[in-house]
Amino acid sequence: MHWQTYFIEFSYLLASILFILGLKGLSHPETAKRGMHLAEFGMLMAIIGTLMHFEIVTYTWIITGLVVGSLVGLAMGLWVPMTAMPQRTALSHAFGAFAAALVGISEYYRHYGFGGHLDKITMGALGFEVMLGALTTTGSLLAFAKLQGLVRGTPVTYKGQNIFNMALLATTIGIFIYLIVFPGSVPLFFVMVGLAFVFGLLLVMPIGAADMPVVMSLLNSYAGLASAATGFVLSNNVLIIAGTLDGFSGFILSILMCRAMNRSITNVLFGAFGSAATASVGDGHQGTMREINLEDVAVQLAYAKQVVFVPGYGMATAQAQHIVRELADTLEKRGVTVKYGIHPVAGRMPGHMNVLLAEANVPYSSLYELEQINPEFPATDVAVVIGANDVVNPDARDNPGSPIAGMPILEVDRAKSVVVLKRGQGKGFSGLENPLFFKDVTGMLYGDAKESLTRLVQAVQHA
Amino acid sequence: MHWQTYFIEFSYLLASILFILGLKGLSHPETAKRGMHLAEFGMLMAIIGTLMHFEIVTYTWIITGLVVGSLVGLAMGLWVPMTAMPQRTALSHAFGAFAAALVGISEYYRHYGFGGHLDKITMGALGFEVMLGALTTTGSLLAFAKLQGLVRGTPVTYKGQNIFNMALLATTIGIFIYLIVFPGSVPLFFVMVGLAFVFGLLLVMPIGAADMPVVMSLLNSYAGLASAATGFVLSNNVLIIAGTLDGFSGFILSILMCRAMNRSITNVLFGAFGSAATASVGDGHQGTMREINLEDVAVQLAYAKQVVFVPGYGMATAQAQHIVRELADTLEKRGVTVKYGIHPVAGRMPGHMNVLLAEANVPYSSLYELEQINPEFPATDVAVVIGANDVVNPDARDNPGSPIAGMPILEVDRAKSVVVLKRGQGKGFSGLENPLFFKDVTGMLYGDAKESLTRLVQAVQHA
Amino acid sequence: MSAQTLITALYVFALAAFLGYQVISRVPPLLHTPLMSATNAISGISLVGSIVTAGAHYNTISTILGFTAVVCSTTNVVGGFVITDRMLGMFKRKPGAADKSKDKSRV
Amino acid sequence: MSAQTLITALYVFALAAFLGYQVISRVPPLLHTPLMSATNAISGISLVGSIVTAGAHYNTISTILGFTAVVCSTTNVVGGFVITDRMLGMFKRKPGAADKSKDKSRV
Ligand SMILES: NC(=O)c1ccc[n+]([C@@H]2O[C@H](COP(=O)([O-])OP(=O)(O)OC[C@H]3O[C@@H](n4cnc5c(N)ncnc54)[C@H](OP(=O)(O)O)[C@@H]3O)[C@@H](O)[C@H]2O)c1
Ligand SMILES: NC(=O)c1ccc[n+]([C@@H]2O[C@H](COP(=O)([O-])OP(=O)(O)OC[C@H]3O[C@@H](n4cnc5c(N)ncnc54)[C@H](OP(=O)(O)O)[C@@H]3O)[C@@H](O)[C@H]2O)c1
Repeated sequence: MHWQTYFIEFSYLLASILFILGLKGLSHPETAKRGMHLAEFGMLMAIIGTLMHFEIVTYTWIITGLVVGSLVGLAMGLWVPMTAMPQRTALSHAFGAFAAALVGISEYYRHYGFGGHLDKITMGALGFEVMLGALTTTGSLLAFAKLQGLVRGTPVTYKGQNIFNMALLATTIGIFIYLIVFPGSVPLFFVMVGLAFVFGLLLVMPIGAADMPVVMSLLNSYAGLASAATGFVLSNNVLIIAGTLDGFSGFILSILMCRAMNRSITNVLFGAFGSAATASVGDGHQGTMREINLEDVAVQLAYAKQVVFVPGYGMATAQAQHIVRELADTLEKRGVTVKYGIHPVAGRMPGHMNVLLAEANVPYSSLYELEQINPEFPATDVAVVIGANDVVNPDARDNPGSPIAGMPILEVDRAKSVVVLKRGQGKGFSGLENPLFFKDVTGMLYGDAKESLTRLVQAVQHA
Repeated sequence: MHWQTYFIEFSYLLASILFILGLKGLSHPETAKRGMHLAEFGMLMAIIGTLMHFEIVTYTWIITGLVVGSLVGLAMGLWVPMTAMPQRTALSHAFGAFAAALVGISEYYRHYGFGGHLDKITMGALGFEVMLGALTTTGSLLAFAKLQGLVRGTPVTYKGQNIFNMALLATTIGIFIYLIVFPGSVPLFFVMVGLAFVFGLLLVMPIGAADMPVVMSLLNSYAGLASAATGFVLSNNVLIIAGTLDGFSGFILSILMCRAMNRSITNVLFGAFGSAATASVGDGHQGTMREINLEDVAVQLAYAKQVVFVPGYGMATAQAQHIVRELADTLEKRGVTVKYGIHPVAGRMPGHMNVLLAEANVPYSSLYELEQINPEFPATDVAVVIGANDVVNPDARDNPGSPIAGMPILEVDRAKSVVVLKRGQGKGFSGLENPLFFKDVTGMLYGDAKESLTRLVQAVQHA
Repeated sequence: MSAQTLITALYVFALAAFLGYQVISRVPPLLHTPLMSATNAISGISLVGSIVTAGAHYNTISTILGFTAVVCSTTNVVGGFVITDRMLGMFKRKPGAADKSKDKSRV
Repeated sequence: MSAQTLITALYVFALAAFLGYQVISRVPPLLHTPLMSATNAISGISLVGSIVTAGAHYNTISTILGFTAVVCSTTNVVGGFVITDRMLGMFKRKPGAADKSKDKSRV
């Protein structure tokens, strides 16, 4: 072994360790930044190591690729607004998976394009890599399109859809197995790749925009597993480790989300939730919504002892996080205690609300999780629901018949009074009626969250 | 590769996974038993796998060894009393380390006894294995002897001890390095082994019986690392994994203990703590101990609302755990709330008190850790200190000058009244005077814990 | 790839899986979004595979594929890490230093 | 041992180390004694090394050493697991079934 090989191997080992340390750092906001720097350093080491690889004959393409990629990445990194995180994540899964697929394809091609040979094990790993990579690429792209609103977010369903998909999947796997036995049949290989690309689309088509986060996390884990498979193909440990870590984080997050929405993964994938079919459920709810005028709200807030803000997807769409903080500051100046109740699946991705509020410089010490804040509501004078809906839907708690029955909620209805900021009669992502809006404690303040809040700030200042 | 090799390899992989799952199970008492069964099954798999190893020509010695070992192990397992756990653990570390050392020696011997050869890397790993194994063996044996009371527990110290030990260690390592370069020099190898055996003794000699638990955990991690090294020599992953896990658990436990005693590892290893030198510290404390008679205690307990038992090493030596529970039952029958305050380093090994009380069928739901119980003391009518001393020594909290200053304690002196069960003026392991005994709230009930408690039970019944 | 290599690869995979589970499940909801972008960036490690493919002149097609792969992965790595840093820069325990952090969150 | 093998061995070691730290640090004080005896039993895995040494007739001395090693490790494995089970059998959440558990703790 030359010294290069040693250097490479150890740079990879180091990188693996640094990646793990990096993720460990994320267990606390204080240590997170340092952790990321470690991970970044690890990545640098790995790249430098790789550049010493003896097989490399020309650097032109490598350098160009690195430069171009860095520029694109930098641009994305700097200018993507926090509210567009879900799309960004989807897109980068597509990239990652695509890279894995391409490497796999070229590995295969360079052997069989020139009468070489691959042993069964490698072929197996390679097949996984390419298939996972391909379907994740197209799947993530479609997810991106739906989230970005480039295509309609509603689920596309048709009769016998699941059967068709299963059939397609079966075929693909069939070809895969055949290829393990007879790796030499090049055309079949490309058929398999093609099918995988198609399957990615079919997989995501029937899933509504609102369920995308779950799907994305799943695609995330696929992308991770694809990298891991690449690791098996090149028998490169750092790839295996990083890929597996990625795969698991995606998997765990999707589980967490499903639990918080209490739905099963299968229901998310094949339930076509949020489609016209289920959207009607729970309609025809009796009762009247009490509209409340801005001044009254202002007074309530101004003279309250404790106020809890409950942000939801609406805050994200309205970009209202900064003005929310302003209102909080104004209230705190008046001696009101302000807390934020954050539901694990408020918004459209895990930790969505936390990031937005952090962006608005809300200290995370005043963000409270479900378990912490629920006991506080009885002692809360005003609970302000800012573009949240499902996460405060009492049906989940009270009505076993409801589709979201059992989903843990923020029990704002236990507060002395509730103010709901929303634009109109719009439903939440679940498409369900929300009894909270008909309760006596609840007052509806219609209008775009941002505007309402801006006016509230002034009103409070003059109250 | 024959199918055996596959079978072996996969049995090892399975075993590794099962071991990890087993230890994960220990994160909660509910899952612990199942976890252990997994680990046991894993071990079985690994052994069966190994028996298929192609190098094996005769099974006589293997079978005999397995049978003998099982019998001895079974005997130990079934008949060692819970109170003798520390000794048992020490002994088994000796066994484990010895096994590792022997395997290493035979590996070396079979190559160089017959003009074979070992490459540098293997030789390095082998050296580690043998050295760690050897010193852990003798070290653990001495620890065992001290804990069992076969030799006096007091630290054996002499001038220039540390220098001498360091010198010896340096020599050993020197030889080790020489051997990596010239692995062929057989006699030197055995000199190294011999020195390692001696060093183990010298390492433990200066350490007092009371500090043994820490040392044992350290030896534990050495034993683990020795196995891991064996894994490197035989390039056997399951050995590496199991060894490393063992090594880490030992290491973490010793850290925890040191933290709870707030001492540094180095201080434990070279401080010769509890030796005559320090034993005198804190003597000449002013004040008088108030002796209290049994009937009064009985009445206090019988009419208390909440009683907290604080067991310590004394309960272990007195074997009083069962009678403690009896007393608790009697009190609970009278409607008294009984809780147990367990200090992390009460007794002589981590979790010592928990095991003893569990043996006496005290439900673990009524065992409280330091953080949980301390706030309760002000609301406690009687705190009964059963053979505990250092862990309730207020000096740790109040007197910055005290050698144990800063060690977290159970603040029994905050209780409305305190009863201390001990035989006489005996000091705790730290050899320090305990101001608690001189406080007005404190009443001393002299006598062996078991007897005092037995008489208390009757007294309470008649109260 | 020899069966031996496969087996060690499986060991690494198994251990990494456990570790992933342990480490990730300790990340608080507060940091789930940064976690997503972080793992994203890290999985950009497939870059090491791409680089070799792009640099070792196996054949034109492979080179092209490799080059594209390098671009994609690099985008992930850089983009992912930059965004993660940006987000983490925004998380503050106590208020104050508001503006400073705002700058951070933009750079 | 080739450098390659050493390196993968190092990977396994590093991962196991992290995993060990993560897993062990989650064990509550309540179970620290069982933990000690459990890891003890597990580290008896050096048995697999001993068995080969005892069975492959390299030479008389090796066989003797191997045999002794087998005895020692087996003692650890069996003793360690038996004691751990015994201890764990004693941990009860609620009282009741006291006697049953006592039997357990003896068997
Ligand atoms: N966070 C995740 O990871 C995740 C993942 C998958 C699914 N989900 C689902 O997403 C949902 C999140 O619940 P949520 O309560 O946060 O949001 P939601 O249930 O989707 O409700 C959003 C509400 O905000 C209002 N709104 C929209 N734009 C607004 C604006 N500009 N100003 C004011 N109000 C506005 C809408 O009513 P109007 O139209 O009348 O204004 C709507 O009622 C949950 O059902 C969850 O299961 C979350
Ligand atoms: N748990 C661990 O892992 C660990 C590890 C290392 C060190 N340690 C150290 O060990 C100490 C443990 O503290 P501790 O308070 O549990 O015990 P301790 O401080 O050692 O005190 C034991 C007390 O029990 C009394 N005693 C002894 N036999 C008795 C009997 N038969 N009946 C009644 N009383 C009896 C003794 O006084 P009389 O002689 O007057 O009866 C002594 O005061 C701590 O200092 C800790 O740092 C613990």
